[in-house]
Amino acid sequence: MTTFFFYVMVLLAILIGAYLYRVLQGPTIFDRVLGLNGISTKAIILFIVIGTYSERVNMFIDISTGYALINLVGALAVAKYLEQKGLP
Amino acid sequence: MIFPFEIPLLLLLLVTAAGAILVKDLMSAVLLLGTYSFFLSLVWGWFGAVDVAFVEAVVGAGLGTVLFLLTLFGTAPKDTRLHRPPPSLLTLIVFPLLGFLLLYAASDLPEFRDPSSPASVHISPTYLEQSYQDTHTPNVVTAVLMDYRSLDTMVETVVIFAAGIACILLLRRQVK
Amino acid sequence: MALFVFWVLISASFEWIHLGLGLVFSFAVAWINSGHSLFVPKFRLWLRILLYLPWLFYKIIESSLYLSKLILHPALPIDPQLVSVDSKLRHHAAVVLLGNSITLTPGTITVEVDSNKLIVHAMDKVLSEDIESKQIESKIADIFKDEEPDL
Amino acid sequence: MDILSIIFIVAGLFFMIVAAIGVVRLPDVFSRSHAVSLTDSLGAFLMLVGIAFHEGLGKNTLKILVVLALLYILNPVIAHATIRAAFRSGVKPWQKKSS
Repeated sequence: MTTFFFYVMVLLAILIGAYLYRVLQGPTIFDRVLGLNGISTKAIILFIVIGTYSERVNMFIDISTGYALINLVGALAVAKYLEQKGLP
Repeated sequence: MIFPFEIPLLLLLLVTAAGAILVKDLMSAVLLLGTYSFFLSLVWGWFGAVDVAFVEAVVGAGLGTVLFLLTLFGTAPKDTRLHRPPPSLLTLIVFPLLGFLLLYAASDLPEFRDPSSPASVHISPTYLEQSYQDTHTPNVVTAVLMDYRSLDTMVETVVIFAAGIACILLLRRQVK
Repeated sequence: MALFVFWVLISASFEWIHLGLGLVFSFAVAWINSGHSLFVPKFRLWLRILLYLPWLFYKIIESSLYLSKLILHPALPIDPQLVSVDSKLRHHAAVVLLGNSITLTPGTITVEVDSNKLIVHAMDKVLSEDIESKQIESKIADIFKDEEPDL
Repeated sequence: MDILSIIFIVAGLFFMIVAAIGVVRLPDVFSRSHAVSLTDSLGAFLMLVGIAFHEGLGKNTLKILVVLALLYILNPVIAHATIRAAFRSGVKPWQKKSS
């Protein structure tokens, strides 16, 4: 079971790479914001999987809760900025 | 634990940092810095330093991004595109040399997770065994930070407080 | 109140000192922010929303499978289009629930909301017809059928 | 119990892989956001439920469910905000070339 979780972690890291490609490459700024959103969702899940892997979920789950909330604040700030400023 | 998981995370970190330096647009650089903080927080989490990871996520990814955006919002630059001059010859020589020196120095350090290194022979066990009796704090990191090094932490807090007051004094609006 | 439940859930410790602190702080935060709360749901409404969630989940699975098929298809046969929907819902909360459900369902996303008119971006003909057939909307109208209209 | 959780996690991973392929392949912001919402809604749900099965009943499972509910409430808000910003600042949706 532990090795299974380890492979899940490596696979998630590779998937984050795909999103990172979109963040780096994205033609418009909104692509980058979307990629950031996807990365943070992945990071939340990756945190919980790391916690399960090291059998200390109770510590890691608090961070992932915080992550979800912070992600909301950041993305809303970016969206509001872009809505008022228009495309750079 | 044969394959170290930190290697893909570090690769992602390197790619993000290089992207944040090389990207042509100020907004995108801000977003890439946020991504960088996410990855750094993942690395801390993987090493087991959960509170550091939490601080990194809150300050780096959340607060840092919002503050950068507020700065962009307040200064309202006409053109957020960046123009970089090509690096000078001195930079190209000095920085690889510095990196090489640092790596050379790091090769002298004891192996990571080595049970017989000086740090894990007598410092860490002492803290681990005695911190609860000394301070009655369940978390060792908190015990070190708040009890053994409490004066240090207090003065750090004073410095940050002074910086905050200075920022408020500089940025406040004059009410007529 | 809801904040207090949230506190208990995230701290997950049931000692008296934690419960007391949580109670004080959640009421303080709720009292500071009380100007914003427009909509206080009643118990029967919560029950109906809970009963609505499994159906929404079924919709999510159905359209997820469809969207996965679209993405994995080698020729990428997508036909994105903007659809404008006039809903008959008469509540802010109902429109919010409708927009959230549409966005949560893969393949369709709410682009713009103007009181009760929504612009929806759909990935395909099939998905946009799914929006126009107004299944989700009639379900939500059913949920909110005996509330006071406020829109 | 372990087999059940493995099944759930593998299904979640499948949806995440599909979403990553979609994020790389699709042509514009609007359709890419669909792929991201695919991960958010179904991939995260399946993986977190799988991990919850692995944990068994207890405080941790409760907290995992709290994270799941947070994801379900917050992610549509984020996607909608981003897409509305894109729409209002005048990004044209990609259209299929009319033959």
